[in-house]
Amino acid sequence: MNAIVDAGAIDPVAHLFGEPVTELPQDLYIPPDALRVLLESFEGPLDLLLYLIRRQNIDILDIPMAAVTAQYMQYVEAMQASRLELAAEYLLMAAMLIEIKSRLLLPRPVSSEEGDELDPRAELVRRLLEYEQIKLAAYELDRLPQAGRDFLLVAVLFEKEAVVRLPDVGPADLKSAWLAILARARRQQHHKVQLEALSVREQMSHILRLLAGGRYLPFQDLFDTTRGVPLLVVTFIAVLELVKEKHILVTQDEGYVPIYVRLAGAGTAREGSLVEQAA
Amino acid sequence: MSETPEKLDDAERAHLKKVLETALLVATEPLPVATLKQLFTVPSGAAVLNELLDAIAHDWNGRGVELVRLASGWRFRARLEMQPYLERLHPEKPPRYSRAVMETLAIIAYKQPVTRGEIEEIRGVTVSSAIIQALKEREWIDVVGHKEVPGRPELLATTRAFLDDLGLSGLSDLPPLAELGNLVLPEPAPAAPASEV
Amino acid sequence: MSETPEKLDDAERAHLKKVLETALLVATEPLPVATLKQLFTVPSGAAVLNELLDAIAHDWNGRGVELVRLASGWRFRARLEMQPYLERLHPEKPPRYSRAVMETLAIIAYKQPVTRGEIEEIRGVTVSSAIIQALKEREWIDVVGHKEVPGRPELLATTRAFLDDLGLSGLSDLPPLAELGNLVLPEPAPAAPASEV
Repeated sequence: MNAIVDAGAIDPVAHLFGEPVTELPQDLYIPPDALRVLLESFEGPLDLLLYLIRRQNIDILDIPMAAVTAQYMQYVEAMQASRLELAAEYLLMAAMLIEIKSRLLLPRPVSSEEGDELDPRAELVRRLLEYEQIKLAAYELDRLPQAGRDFLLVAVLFEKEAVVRLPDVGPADLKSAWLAILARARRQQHHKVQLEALSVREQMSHILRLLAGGRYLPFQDLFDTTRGVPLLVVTFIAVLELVKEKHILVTQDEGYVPIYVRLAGAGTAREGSLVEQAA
Repeated sequence: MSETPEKLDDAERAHLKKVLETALLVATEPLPVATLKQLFTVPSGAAVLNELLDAIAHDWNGRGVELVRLASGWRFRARLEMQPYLERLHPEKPPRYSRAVMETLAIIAYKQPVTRGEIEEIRGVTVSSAIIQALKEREWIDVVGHKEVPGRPELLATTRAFLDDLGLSGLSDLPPLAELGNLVLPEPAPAAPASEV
Repeated sequence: MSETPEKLDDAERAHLKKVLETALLVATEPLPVATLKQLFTVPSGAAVLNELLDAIAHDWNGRGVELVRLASGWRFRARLEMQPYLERLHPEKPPRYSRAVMETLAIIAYKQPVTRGEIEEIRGVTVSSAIIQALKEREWIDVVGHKEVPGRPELLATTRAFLDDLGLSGLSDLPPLAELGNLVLPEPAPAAPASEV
């Protein structure tokens, strides 16, 4: 009973498990060799007792205590000879059987208020029946198909790693990042973090992109006239800002000829690392 | 509940079934309808999905794999009759639990929640820690609380994984307990103080 | 090599295909033909099995799962197009950019066009090349020119893809800095000089 997993070997006694024991021969005699095997296969004193009762075709509700107790003791003695460590629980049952038997011999006490007589065997009968019920249930459970033992589960591959997930960023994340910078900047007073109109900065980047690659552009090409006056104003401010920061050069050869705009470094020593014109 | 199956045209049905089938084939555990709903951005009602799942299950009739509805959801599994073939690829015998384990499991399954002491009372023997441990490791039982008696023993119950692994959709699917018999006293007194199941 | 495909009748073919399909659906790794042979007590040649496997693969055309032949054997796997659906079932926690990346991105967004030196000046710590590289690879920033100062450093700005990915129609949709200015208190702890992605 200590083994979690059965070896799988099917010996005749294993057939006891869950099958009607009454099919076994009616005789009480069990050869000593068989007894050892038998004891190994019992799950405990209730199991053994149940076996004895069923084997002798005794009505469980009418157990002849003397006969059963005598037989039970025979088994316990045999067990003590071979597997003493198993015997304690069996001895307890033997004591219980003898107690029941002795109580049956005594005059019956009136035990309950209503005056009902309690048969000392009642509790034993209840336990035997309950155990037998569980024994059968265990057998039925074991017969149910089990995942892994009796059927396999489908396991189709899903290659999740095929796509690398990139972090999600939202405007709120930028905001909190900026707040962190600002908080640090306040602590380090020498940093002056200026607040400027964003749209000017956007146009500054836009203009630099238009001029990327060292192109000369007519001044008016910097302006998108389809998106309203505010954008024109912002673009103009952006041009002034870029000139001030020396990012671009604005040139006009003489009055009333087109004004051209180019990157400040363009036309001099330009490396090839300038980005290409992007749309 | 927002849609009726009739509303789906054939192409939509085919698409939903394809996605559902794929999700169930790659799933490593049973998927409840509530989870399957998340496959789609356009929400489908549970009734629609269940109808589609039944249809998928039907599509797999006669094949080596079946779609079954378990305690924790739907899952594909190989049919029992395929096992003899599949075992040839995996010859190592999967463990068969001993009677002691199965009786302990049966008591937990049918009498839950139950303490180890109560199991021992029914079985009439001490229940080894190894048995309880083995069942816990299999994730078939777990501790659902403690009984408010001295020692506060663990209250044991079976898990959804237990039902799933045995192909059951609920505890009510367990094989019914055999009749306990009429617990009348042997001879004269009819009222037994026996506890009923 | 003992049989040719012609020898199999329809029922035999169907049976072999059913067993093969089932074995492949429950397998957790690719199965080579040599292994699949073991499914059957009556030996089938590799040519027969490969032909049957090709037929099974063909049966799965148009479904969410495909049977593919890999170096180590045959295996079923979900088609790539199913990925968006399947990922909804297992929403992974999306990775997050480090604070260094986010601050760098914020500075580029709000102060563009800006050089790396200017970013460092605002953040008070060096900005690693890896951060700039990561943002460039994401195509959220690019170089819009070079500042005409010694070294001609790159001028960095955000891209249209950045606006699109953040759901903004323009930079003016960013939370306005003027309002943010009043929300912050100086940080108590000194800034960590971390500069990794």
